Amino acid sequence: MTALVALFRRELALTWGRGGGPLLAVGFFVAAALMFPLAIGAAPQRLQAVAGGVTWVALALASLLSLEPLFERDFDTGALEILSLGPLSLEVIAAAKCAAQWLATGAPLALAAPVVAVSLGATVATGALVGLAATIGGIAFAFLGGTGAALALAGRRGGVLIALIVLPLLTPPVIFGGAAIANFAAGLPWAGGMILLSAYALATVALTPFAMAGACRNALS
Amino acid sequence: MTALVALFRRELALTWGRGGGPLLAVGFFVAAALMFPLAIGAAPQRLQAVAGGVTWVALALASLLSLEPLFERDFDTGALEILSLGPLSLEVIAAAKCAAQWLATGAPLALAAPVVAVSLGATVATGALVGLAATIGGIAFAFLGGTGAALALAGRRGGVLIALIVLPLLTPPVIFGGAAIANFAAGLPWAGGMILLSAYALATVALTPFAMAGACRNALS
Amino acid sequence: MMISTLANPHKFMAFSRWATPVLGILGAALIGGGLWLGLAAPPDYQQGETVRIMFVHVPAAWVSMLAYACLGGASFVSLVFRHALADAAAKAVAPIGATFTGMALVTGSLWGRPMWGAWWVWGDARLVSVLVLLLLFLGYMALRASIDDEAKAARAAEILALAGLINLPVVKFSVNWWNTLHQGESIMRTGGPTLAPVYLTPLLLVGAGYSLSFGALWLMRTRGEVWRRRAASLTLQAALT
Amino acid sequence: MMISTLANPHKFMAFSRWATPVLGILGAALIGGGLWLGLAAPPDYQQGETVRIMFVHVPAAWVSMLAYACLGGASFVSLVFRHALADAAAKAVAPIGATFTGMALVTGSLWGRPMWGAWWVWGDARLVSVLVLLLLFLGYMALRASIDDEAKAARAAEILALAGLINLPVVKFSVNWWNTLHQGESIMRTGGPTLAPVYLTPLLLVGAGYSLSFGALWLMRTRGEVWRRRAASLTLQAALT
Repeated sequence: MTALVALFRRELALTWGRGGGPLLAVGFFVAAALMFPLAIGAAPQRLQAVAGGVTWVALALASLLSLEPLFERDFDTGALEILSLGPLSLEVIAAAKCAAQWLATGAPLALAAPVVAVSLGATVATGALVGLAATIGGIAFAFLGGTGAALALAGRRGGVLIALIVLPLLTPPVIFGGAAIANFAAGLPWAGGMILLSAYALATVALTPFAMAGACRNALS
Repeated sequence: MTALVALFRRELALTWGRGGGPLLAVGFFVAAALMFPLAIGAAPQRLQAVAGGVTWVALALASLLSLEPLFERDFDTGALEILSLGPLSLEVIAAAKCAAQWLATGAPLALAAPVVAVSLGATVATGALVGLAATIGGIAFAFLGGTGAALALAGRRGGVLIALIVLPLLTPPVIFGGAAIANFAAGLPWAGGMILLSAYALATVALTPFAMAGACRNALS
Repeated sequence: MMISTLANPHKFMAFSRWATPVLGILGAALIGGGLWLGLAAPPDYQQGETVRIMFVHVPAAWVSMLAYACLGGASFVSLVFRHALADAAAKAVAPIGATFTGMALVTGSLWGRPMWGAWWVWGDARLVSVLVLLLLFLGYMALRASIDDEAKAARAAEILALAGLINLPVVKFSVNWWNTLHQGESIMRTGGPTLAPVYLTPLLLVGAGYSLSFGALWLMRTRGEVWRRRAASLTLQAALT
Repeated sequence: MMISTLANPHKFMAFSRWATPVLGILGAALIGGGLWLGLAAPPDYQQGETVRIMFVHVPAAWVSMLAYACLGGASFVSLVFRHALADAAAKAVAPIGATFTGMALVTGSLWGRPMWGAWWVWGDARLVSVLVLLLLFLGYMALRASIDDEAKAARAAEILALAGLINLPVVKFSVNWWNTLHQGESIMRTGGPTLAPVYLTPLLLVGAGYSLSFGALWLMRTRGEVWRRRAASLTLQAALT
């Protein structure tokens, strides 16, 4: 247990403190979201209709792309090999890494998401729901994205490869979260999407550590 | 001159042939564009209003993120150092690299762009203009993105860092291209945006090679 | 029994040598017969002549699902039993599946144009599912292409294929659910068991023909992969001795 | 002369030692006086009490531009003359600039809420320009933070700052142009030379005060950076001998 706590704190410190930390992910998120009004035009009614959805997609992309160094950093320094020889199984290590990533990057993104959504024209209540969806969906993004990052370890093609292999898998959470946000904004029942999103996030937490551990073993072999 | 031709062919072969080539960029582009209807909802009138803009932003992101290995690959293998000792100046080398990137990745993206725009609900004529804007804007994306990739060389934080430092610089081309597309779709005069986009693309070709060469020298030092 | 026999590469090569052309010829005959019947069928009272595109579209969508199931199955066998032939089969099936998926998308778009007045309608859950399937195939191929070490590429791609296979029912469910949310936005269902026999017969014939052709293509590409690997290991042996 | 004197680190440290508090106190006094005048001014006939937010918003936007100009200038000096102090100054100014930019955005948003009925209006070209400026600052800081080797980080960040400086007028032009395209979408221009003197005087006073405070903060942070580097080189020397 102490080993797990120590590992979690190490991961948190690495993700939070090194090389800009959450600044990169949040900056990319804001910059990507800014591009939409610039490309679409400033007409409020047009932006308002897509505010929640655009925020949600930009959030998924920012979460995915900031995952690139999650395993790569430790793989390059040999720390991953050392960790794999320690008392914790690779499944637990991978889960701890994703959880730390969620806390260090997902949480700041979830805080930034309502601001971005409201600036694009969503109501404050919708913005709050976007924040909630970002918090829950961030778990799915972190664990599925972590799987992509672990699989791409041996490939060295960086973030685009991770995004390409993970985005199709992200279809369900993007739909569930997007539907909850869109329905809430339209005054329709939205709890269904949120429950499905939560269920999906829990399923990724339960299943993806095995895939990540397998991918790490493969890269280390 | 023969050195330049040889270099250009080498870059083209590397960008086109290795590790999936343009498949990665086009796949990411399609996957990112797919996320929007899933998050926003399938209502045709809502999608149609933002089809051109969403395609344009997804295109800019796909161009930027696929630039990650442009200098990194050669830097890691030491080829960049060898090239810098050769007959060509680093400015020319950087420009050749970006031009090859444009041909090997920008052109397939420009071919895919009209398909994506039309599938999102743009008219076929608007789709054709999106393709034209993608071809011209691709130059600006490749050269400015190349600058970001060269600057990020020493940083090793990958695609998100490149995207974060380049996206604010991309504001003008995103606006010019987006305005041309939106105005064309609305039946307004659109040539102005296209001319400004072309002028901006030419300016990046003229100026960014110096920045890229400086960044490469810095990383190599 | 069949599987354990085929698991032996020599027996597989002997079997596939005659099975490939037989499946190919049978498949082509079924497709030809089915299309002939389909072209002879009367135009639909609603869809007119356009209904005929269905005979190439729907079977392609079926086979694309079948191909992903085969990819997932072969990957599972390769992952659990560490069988080289299964990996060769998984590698071989991905581009075929992507091609059938692309065909389903293009023909679906051609069919949608006169029916919906648009090349693509997001309200059609099946088309959207097929598009996600194409991206799953592309991701598999991209991951495989980006890893130079063949053994590592195989293992990573297997894990991805299995993750995709587990995810696929959830994708189908979520796209359908998403679609019902936006009900009433021009959803046009492709036929089903209620289809008139005059359309159902050619559809099933072409579907069977596509499946057999898919089998033939798969065997052919797997054979090619086995040959390629043998040649590579022979070159390596020659270089070492 | 001033610049060449300040280029000497020892003279800079001697100068900044007394200049920092002087600038800081003067700036605080000017801000205090300007805000006092601003609060005493009558409410605007159109904007009501909200007009007072302008006294903190507009100067912050001015200083954010000033800060980026300083960043670009210091980077240019550092790049061309390879001057370590200029690099320290560039590194020091970025977070200050980002803070002023963030302040301009937050106050602009607070000001826009009662005026436009929305927290943010894309139709306001100035706000959008300031947002791009914030991203330029963030990109500079992120690039600098992500490179471990200090000399390389300095050089790369300088090139980026210069590229941003060259690009900034084009950004301003493009955002203005974009804005005129979407004319008539609730554009509310902040004052200008036509502003009544009762508002202009406090605005200019606060602007001058912000600029002086910015100077004080900049000197302070540059001093800190110089101290940090001295300490690092002393540690290195001690370790080597």
